[in-house]
Amino acid sequence: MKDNKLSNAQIAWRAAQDIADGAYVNLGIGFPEMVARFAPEGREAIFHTENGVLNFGEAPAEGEEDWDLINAGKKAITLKPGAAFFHHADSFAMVRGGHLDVAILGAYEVAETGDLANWSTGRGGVPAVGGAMDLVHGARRIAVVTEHVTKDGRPKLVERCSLPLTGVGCVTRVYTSLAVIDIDANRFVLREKLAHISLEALQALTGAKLVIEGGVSDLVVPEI
Amino acid sequence: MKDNKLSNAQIAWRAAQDIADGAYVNLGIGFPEMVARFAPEGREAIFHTENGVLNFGEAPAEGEEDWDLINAGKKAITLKPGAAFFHHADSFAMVRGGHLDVAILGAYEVAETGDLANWSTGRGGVPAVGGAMDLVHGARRIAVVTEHVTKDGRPKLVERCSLPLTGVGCVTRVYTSLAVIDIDANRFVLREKLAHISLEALQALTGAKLVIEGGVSDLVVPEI
Amino acid sequence: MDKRVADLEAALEGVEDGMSVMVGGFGGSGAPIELLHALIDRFRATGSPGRLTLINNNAGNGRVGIAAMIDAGMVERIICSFPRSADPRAFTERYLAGEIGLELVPQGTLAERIRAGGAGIPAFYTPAGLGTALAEGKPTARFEEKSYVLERWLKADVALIKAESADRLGNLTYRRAARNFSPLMAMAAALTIVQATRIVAPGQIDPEAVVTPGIFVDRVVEVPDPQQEEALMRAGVSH
Amino acid sequence: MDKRVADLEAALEGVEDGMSVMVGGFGGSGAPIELLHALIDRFRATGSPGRLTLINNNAGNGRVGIAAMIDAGMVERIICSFPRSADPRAFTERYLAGEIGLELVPQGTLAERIRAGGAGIPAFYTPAGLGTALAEGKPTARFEEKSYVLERWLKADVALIKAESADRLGNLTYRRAARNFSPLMAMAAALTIVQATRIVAPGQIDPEAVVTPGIFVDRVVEVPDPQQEEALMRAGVSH
Repeated sequence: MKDNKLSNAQIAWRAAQDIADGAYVNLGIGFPEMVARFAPEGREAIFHTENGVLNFGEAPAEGEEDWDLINAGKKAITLKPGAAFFHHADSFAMVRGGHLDVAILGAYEVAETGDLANWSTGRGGVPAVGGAMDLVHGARRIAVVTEHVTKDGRPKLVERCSLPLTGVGCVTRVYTSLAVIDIDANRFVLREKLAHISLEALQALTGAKLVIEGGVSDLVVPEI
Repeated sequence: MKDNKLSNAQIAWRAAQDIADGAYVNLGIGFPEMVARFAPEGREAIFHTENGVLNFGEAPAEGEEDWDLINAGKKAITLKPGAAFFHHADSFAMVRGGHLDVAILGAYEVAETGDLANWSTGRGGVPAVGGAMDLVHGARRIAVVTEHVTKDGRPKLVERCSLPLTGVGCVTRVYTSLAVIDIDANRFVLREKLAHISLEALQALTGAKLVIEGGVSDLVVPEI
Repeated sequence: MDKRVADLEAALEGVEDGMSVMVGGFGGSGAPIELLHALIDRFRATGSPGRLTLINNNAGNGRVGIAAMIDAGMVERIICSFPRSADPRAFTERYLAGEIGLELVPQGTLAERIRAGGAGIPAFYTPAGLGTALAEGKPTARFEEKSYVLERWLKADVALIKAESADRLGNLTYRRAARNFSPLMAMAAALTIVQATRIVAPGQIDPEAVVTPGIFVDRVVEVPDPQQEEALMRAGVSH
Repeated sequence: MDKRVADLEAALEGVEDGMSVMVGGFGGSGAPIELLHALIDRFRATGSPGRLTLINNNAGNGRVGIAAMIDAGMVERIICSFPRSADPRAFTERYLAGEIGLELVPQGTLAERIRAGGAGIPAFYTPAGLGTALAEGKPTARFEEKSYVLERWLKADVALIKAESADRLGNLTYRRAARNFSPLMAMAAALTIVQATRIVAPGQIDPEAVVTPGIFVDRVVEVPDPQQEEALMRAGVSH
């Protein structure tokens, strides 16, 4: 464990442990895509990508890419047996219609109300939203994987988001580099934290009150 | 010509003469289905049926039916080369989205306003609507094929429909057993009539004023 | 992940009194006769499931399938576009006696309402039915000088679907015009139960040719040589 | 009925200044590069078509395809969900300079608005965007205790589509994930122009496997061995 916090891969590993056998899963562009690598032994998840593929697998070897076979992040993928192609309206019917079991997304900020901000830094530049605003209202469970604080040390878990919202009251679990936190009745409920961090230290890095309810477990992940 | 009026087949023949080469056409259940038999030489129309087939052909020989290959009237059909199957939402996207060139439907009553009544006799019994209410708002041109009067001699072309409406202001041409009539600016404009019927006699069999505009041609059809 | 079940009884587990049941098919094409008849057999043996709301384009024909369910007294209400058929006795008699409810919906609106249910679209505007008895009491709105009727999504507790090929992940193809409402209903039901003429290994269905991706399917039971409603009708079969 | 045309120029006839143009593809997969480049060539030679509104999921990448159209100065406005890419210079520079308009639409809403345009649904409700800047000013309504945003259909004057197989009637299949928005755009444009990797005889495409039925297609031009945007990008090609 570097810098006394989880790496992105370790956060992704932890999130993967909560994916049930047979789940249909959408992973956000970038770091959330790593979750697919850590599906627990004996469980089969089926991954969905917005651009019209169900049941894709690992990236192909370099030089073996088929650029008509990509994911929402425009990265080359491969197919597993039993894959299916479909157009964008059908793909978002899956999303909006509540057919995905879980979507695991990145975040700029998450509020204790479950609000998510992950599409605009609000600083000008070119805005881009992609499928995030559909996903947050579609999947049965919306989880976030994220650093616990920003690069300059400010909390990413806050009382109210300061950045433009992606969705209101949608996130129910956050996997951070320090803890696993549920969002329940507009509160951050701490479920797991790294053993070496005190509650007080964790609270100091969090922009809203951490509620303890029924005990806090150690957040334990393998070296990856 | 029996009884000095056109047979259903002859009405269908006349309607078929107005179908352009390359037209996409939906034919109502029952007598309108006969239109498909009379496509003029050298013109290729493509027929659509609501239950998810484009480019179907004639009925198969008896005993050769495949009951998974039927039209909206539940009659067995065959496929032409270049046919396509699709589900009901896509089928009515074709209808509602304005992709059909013409729909040719039956009628209980047609009003000079273009209103059509063809789904309910209003007399109790079991009502049934099928795809008619979608078709009247979808196809670029809605034509009606019908007897000029009911079996008991009452006009089917009227000022205002007395039966429950299928659609408001949708019909633009009516092919009857006696005449061809356009509906334009809430008027019945007579275009063709059987030569042996006087204008006065035709008007007497019609429940709204017949307007003459630019001349009336003889309605001429082959013996079929 | 394996959505295959051993037999029709296992496939139909959890279909209970008072449920809404979408039934694939347009007339006899695509009607899942074996699933329907197994449900009738259960009703006759146990008295359940009864008081069902059926959603189908039609309301049965002859003495098999949906008509046989009506005859058996399992059906409280039907949502359909066209309750007439070659032999509509089962529905007609009960309807005229006031013993069965009917919600008549224009066919394209029925299809779109079911798709909307599956696609998470709670309501949409359509021109169909405007100014007619079937749109009475429904909100309307004008867009670009044309009026439209607001229609609501339609979902169901269960969908009973007949497919041609299926794999254990629930990917489906259909046979010819037997496709009709089935791919939409598979999306719109909480529990989608499929009888497939053949079950193949994953990968045996070309990913380009999958019509219903497995995400919409809960259970698959193999029924080789399925019965065809129209053929049963013509043979005078009663169930 | 024969929708085949001889070459790209004939295919693109009637694409004029100020039109709205839907362009199939998601990133490089499905991008109709040859149609786009032929349009750029015409613009360079004749100064037309300019002032275009492009509708695509993205806003171009590198110096080819949509990015090259922007570079050429043909594009007035883009409607898309994700105008970022590996090399978004063409769009970004013009956007930050205020020289190109942007309507940002959530991806599922973009897809559904295009489908609605093709399906004759003038407006529908979706949860996407609720309570965010992208739904500001849009009507909302509550259904079963949940709020939704009203979104309008999206149509276009022209759709430019890349297909895998086509026949003279316009029936289409696509290649793998290159399908994406193309079947929807084919429905929603007044003039749908297709470049197909191969044109086959009617009947050669299995009626069960047709993805876009010919009714949605106006013209088909054969472009064997089409270029792939991602590959061009990586090779550093500029058009």
